[in-house]
Amino acid sequence: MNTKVNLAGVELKNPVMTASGTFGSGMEYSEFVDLNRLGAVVTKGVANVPWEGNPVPRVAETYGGMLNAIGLQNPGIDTFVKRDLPFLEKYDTKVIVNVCGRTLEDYLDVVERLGDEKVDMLEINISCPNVKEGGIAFGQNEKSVEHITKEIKKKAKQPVIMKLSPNVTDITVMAKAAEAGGADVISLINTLTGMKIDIERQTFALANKTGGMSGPAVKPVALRMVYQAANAVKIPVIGMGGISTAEDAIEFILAGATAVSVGTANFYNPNATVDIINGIEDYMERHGINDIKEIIGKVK
Amino acid sequence: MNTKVNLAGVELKNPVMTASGTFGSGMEYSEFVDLNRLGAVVTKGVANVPWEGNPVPRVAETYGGMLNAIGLQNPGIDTFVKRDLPFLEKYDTKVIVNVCGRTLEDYLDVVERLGDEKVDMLEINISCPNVKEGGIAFGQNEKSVEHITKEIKKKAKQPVIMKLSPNVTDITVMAKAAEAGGADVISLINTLTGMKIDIERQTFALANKTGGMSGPAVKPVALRMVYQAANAVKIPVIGMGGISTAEDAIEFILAGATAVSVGTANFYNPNATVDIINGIEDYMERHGINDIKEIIGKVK
Amino acid sequence: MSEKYKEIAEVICQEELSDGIFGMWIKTDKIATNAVPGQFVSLYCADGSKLLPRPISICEINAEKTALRLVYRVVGKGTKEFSSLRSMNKIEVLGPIGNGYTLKNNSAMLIAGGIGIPPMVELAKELKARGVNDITAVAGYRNNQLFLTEELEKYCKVYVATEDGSCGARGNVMDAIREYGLHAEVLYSCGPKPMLKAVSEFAAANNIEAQISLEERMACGIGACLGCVCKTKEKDSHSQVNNKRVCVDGPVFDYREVQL
Amino acid sequence: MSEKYKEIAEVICQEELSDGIFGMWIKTDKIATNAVPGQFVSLYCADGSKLLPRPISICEINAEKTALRLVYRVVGKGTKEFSSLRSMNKIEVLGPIGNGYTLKNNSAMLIAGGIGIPPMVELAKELKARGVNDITAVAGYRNNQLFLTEELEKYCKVYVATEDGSCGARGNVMDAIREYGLHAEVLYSCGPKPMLKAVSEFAAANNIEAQISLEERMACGIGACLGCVCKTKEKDSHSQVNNKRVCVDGPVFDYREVQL
Repeated sequence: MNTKVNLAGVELKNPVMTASGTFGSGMEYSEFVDLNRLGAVVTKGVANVPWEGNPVPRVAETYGGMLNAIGLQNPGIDTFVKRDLPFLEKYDTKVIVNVCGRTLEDYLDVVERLGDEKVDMLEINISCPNVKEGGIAFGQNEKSVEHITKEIKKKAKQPVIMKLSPNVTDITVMAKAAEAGGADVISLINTLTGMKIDIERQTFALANKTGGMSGPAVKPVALRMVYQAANAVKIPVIGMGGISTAEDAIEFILAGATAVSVGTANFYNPNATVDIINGIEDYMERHGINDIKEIIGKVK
Repeated sequence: MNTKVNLAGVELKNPVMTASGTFGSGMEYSEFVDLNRLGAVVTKGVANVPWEGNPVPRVAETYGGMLNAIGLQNPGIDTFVKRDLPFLEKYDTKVIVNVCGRTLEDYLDVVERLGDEKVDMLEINISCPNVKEGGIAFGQNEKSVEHITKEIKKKAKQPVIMKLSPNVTDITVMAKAAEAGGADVISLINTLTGMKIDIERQTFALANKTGGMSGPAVKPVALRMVYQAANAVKIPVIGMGGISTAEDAIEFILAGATAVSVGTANFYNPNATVDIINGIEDYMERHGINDIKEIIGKVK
Repeated sequence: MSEKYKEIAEVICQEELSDGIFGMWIKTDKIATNAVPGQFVSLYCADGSKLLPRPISICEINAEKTALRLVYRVVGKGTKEFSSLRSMNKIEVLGPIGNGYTLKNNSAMLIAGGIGIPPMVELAKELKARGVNDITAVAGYRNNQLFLTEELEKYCKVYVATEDGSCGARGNVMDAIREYGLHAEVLYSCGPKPMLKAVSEFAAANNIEAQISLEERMACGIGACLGCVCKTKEKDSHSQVNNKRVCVDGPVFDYREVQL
Repeated sequence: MSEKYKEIAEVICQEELSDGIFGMWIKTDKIATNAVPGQFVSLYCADGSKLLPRPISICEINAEKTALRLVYRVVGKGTKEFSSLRSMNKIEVLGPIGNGYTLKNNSAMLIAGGIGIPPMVELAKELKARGVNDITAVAGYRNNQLFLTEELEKYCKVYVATEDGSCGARGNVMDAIREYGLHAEVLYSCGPKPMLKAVSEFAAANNIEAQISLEERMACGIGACLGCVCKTKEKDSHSQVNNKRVCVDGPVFDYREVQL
């Protein structure tokens, strides 16, 4: 049985990776999961300098999902390169570094800094809804998506994944803009902007007022957008949004995703990634699928 | 305790109404719910002529929610006026007729036809994701929202509610466009476009491929948009999207909704509307709120 | 159409009848006393991630004890949850829903496949109670994992078809009808769409009556959402188009009314 | 920081200790044998609509029987679900989580309010087992609905404060400390933020040690999501900013480390 997939020349042993921001750099999860099993680890977003993130409360549960407004707290690229990359190097998995920034220059700074590091791909976060500058502001306008992609591609030594926001009228416009800018791969969806109010205290549940919604609740929206995007561009698509089970992952693959990311599910099932890899193999066996590539985008 | 709210001069005995398309014209639910308790009944969308709707399967369950692609099946305005309006007239509740169409002329046809009927308000559905023409096509572009609102306002004898789509980059742009067009009230959110795939049969769960997602799963997105819209316009906002309990309804009211609609919850709790009305009264009592208007938009 | 009630029922007992097929007796308040053969109930999941009611057909009615027997196949997380219920557990139920079969005095053939078999038990029981003597049941299964044949045999002659030929006639219910040369004046049927199509063609060819029970994905189960429509040959007076609602206009239709 | 295990535990028994406060003994595999006072566990809901684990503090540890006593207040749908569990029911648990208190040989004052009281029981027990003789506990409640005072009294002298004055000192734990003139060399504290602030000020004024246990909304409970951070006075070496993670860097901090 062949579960290998190819993303812009990078071969993953299977299509299951982690979603940025839900898995740290893998250290905390290595107590529960054999990282060698994963197709790739996508790290939490890293910026050129340390970021403090938002005030607490930063997370809130919602029906079948959750909201977060971490605000991209991260230790900065220097610590990341010294501490997190050497940790990940020990494992037989691909390393994808998620890059965030407040300005284009911030992003380019990190991209250049990672050029000579043992990093397989870069994922550019232009879709975080929880920061005032950067993030989603870059990801909701097609000209800006194309521009930032182009500039990053000029500097990047590794293949570039552009991570798109679902908070747009037409996801295909953004997908095509990333492709036009030279993106090697696109990944979607980042979180949907949501809100929760504490009616007893009559205040927002999150200090940031709004947060990014994730978890099984968002899956139908994510699947629809992945389907639309995969049918709009020629570059590979990484699908994510509420994937908790192998069945969920297979839905995304059938819809056109070459690989999938597991995010919020890690929070309530630390073994979710490996459970999903095992489940995909079971499904392939049960359906007589020899190569997972046979079913990528099979449902049209 | 005063639970009355005012929508463009129409006084509702309480802020709880039904969401279009989830309650028929009230007949089926009158077996379970005393319609006299409701602030208003919002009818299923009606067009100038009967519509067949989409092929089956038309509905699918999702995690904490559901997808539908009914495709606005309706018996047309003639039957509606002869059968449904006389039924609703028997009850001491406000009647809001949801209007759908494939072209602007279709909408105007229905609006004119209802001018002399006992109808308290009109809700214009420019946000249905499940029809090829009309529906969402009108609701995702601000110029079109403003234009259709203006044209309808020219003909309408009752106050006009414009029902907005959440499938947009910036809901405040659409809210302001409806206000600029002369809308008396806006209501949101209609459903989020979603998809489900049956992995065993490797096909879409819905015949229409995509459907509108609703239910508790969407509530955080709906609440965020209602908050944003209520803070962007001066006209009243009717909030909806996943409201299943009094707590949910109060969240929307605190976020700025003058009234709320209960939709998908009716499907799994036929008594949901009355449960919510009772729960709002309990909350007001517990918090010493004499007039519900005190808490509309209280959380900022 | 009878009045519908939403109740918290109590599970009396539950057993697995065959591979993945469960039978559960529940004690209702008013639902059982109002139910007729061919109607169904909506069962609600306790788990909050699964919101929509599951339509489950009524297999037997004990009006005296206000109890219903529900027989269903475990096909997903909802029915899986139901199958874990034990005596004394509670479950939310709405019903009875739909029109049910119209019982005739003529000779009857009950044709059902798979999870369409359960409603035939109460139907056979009530036909017999009505004095219909010539009742035949034809039940189609996948394999030798039969269920409810003993119950049916109390009220009528039962013929079995299995896809793998392990019991009765090899093939489907139509193969059994041909093989055993079965006839009747009225057909009552429930099962997968291809079977209902074949039953309809058989009825048309023999110019006899056939009542067929349809299945469709539902949301509300009470006629409001228009999720579960079927195509009708004539314009329907309620919908004003060629659609009827399976939940409340059906689930039982004269085969001549609908387009399968 | 000890190793964490995710297990399916079995409920041994459960009782309501006072209004809305429940105590549940669970049988774990490895969690109980690895736990220390001040640590907590994550409990997972069976209901699929509530996904995130609930952090629940450990009230008592029975290493021999690999059992844990968890005491919690019903504040929402998740804890409501836990409170319905009965003997033999199963529950998913991850733990033990966090650092726990650092036990000292000096005289100890355990200062806790409301649902901060449970961890003090195991702490008092282990301090006493360690040979610390001078242990005092000050427990603050809303009203005369006390809980766990008897358990605490097994290991130390207990003073009570109630907001409504119905038992012990009227007011909060600080009022009780003043009223009864209490002193110690080390303070161990758990409770609401204003209380922890007062305890910190008391420690600073008296130039004594204070270990305070913080609470914050969490998602993963294992240090990955960065949901539950607290502000630190110095730059933290892990985060490279002035944030520490309550779940794994805490929940117990030296009061001088953090900004409340």
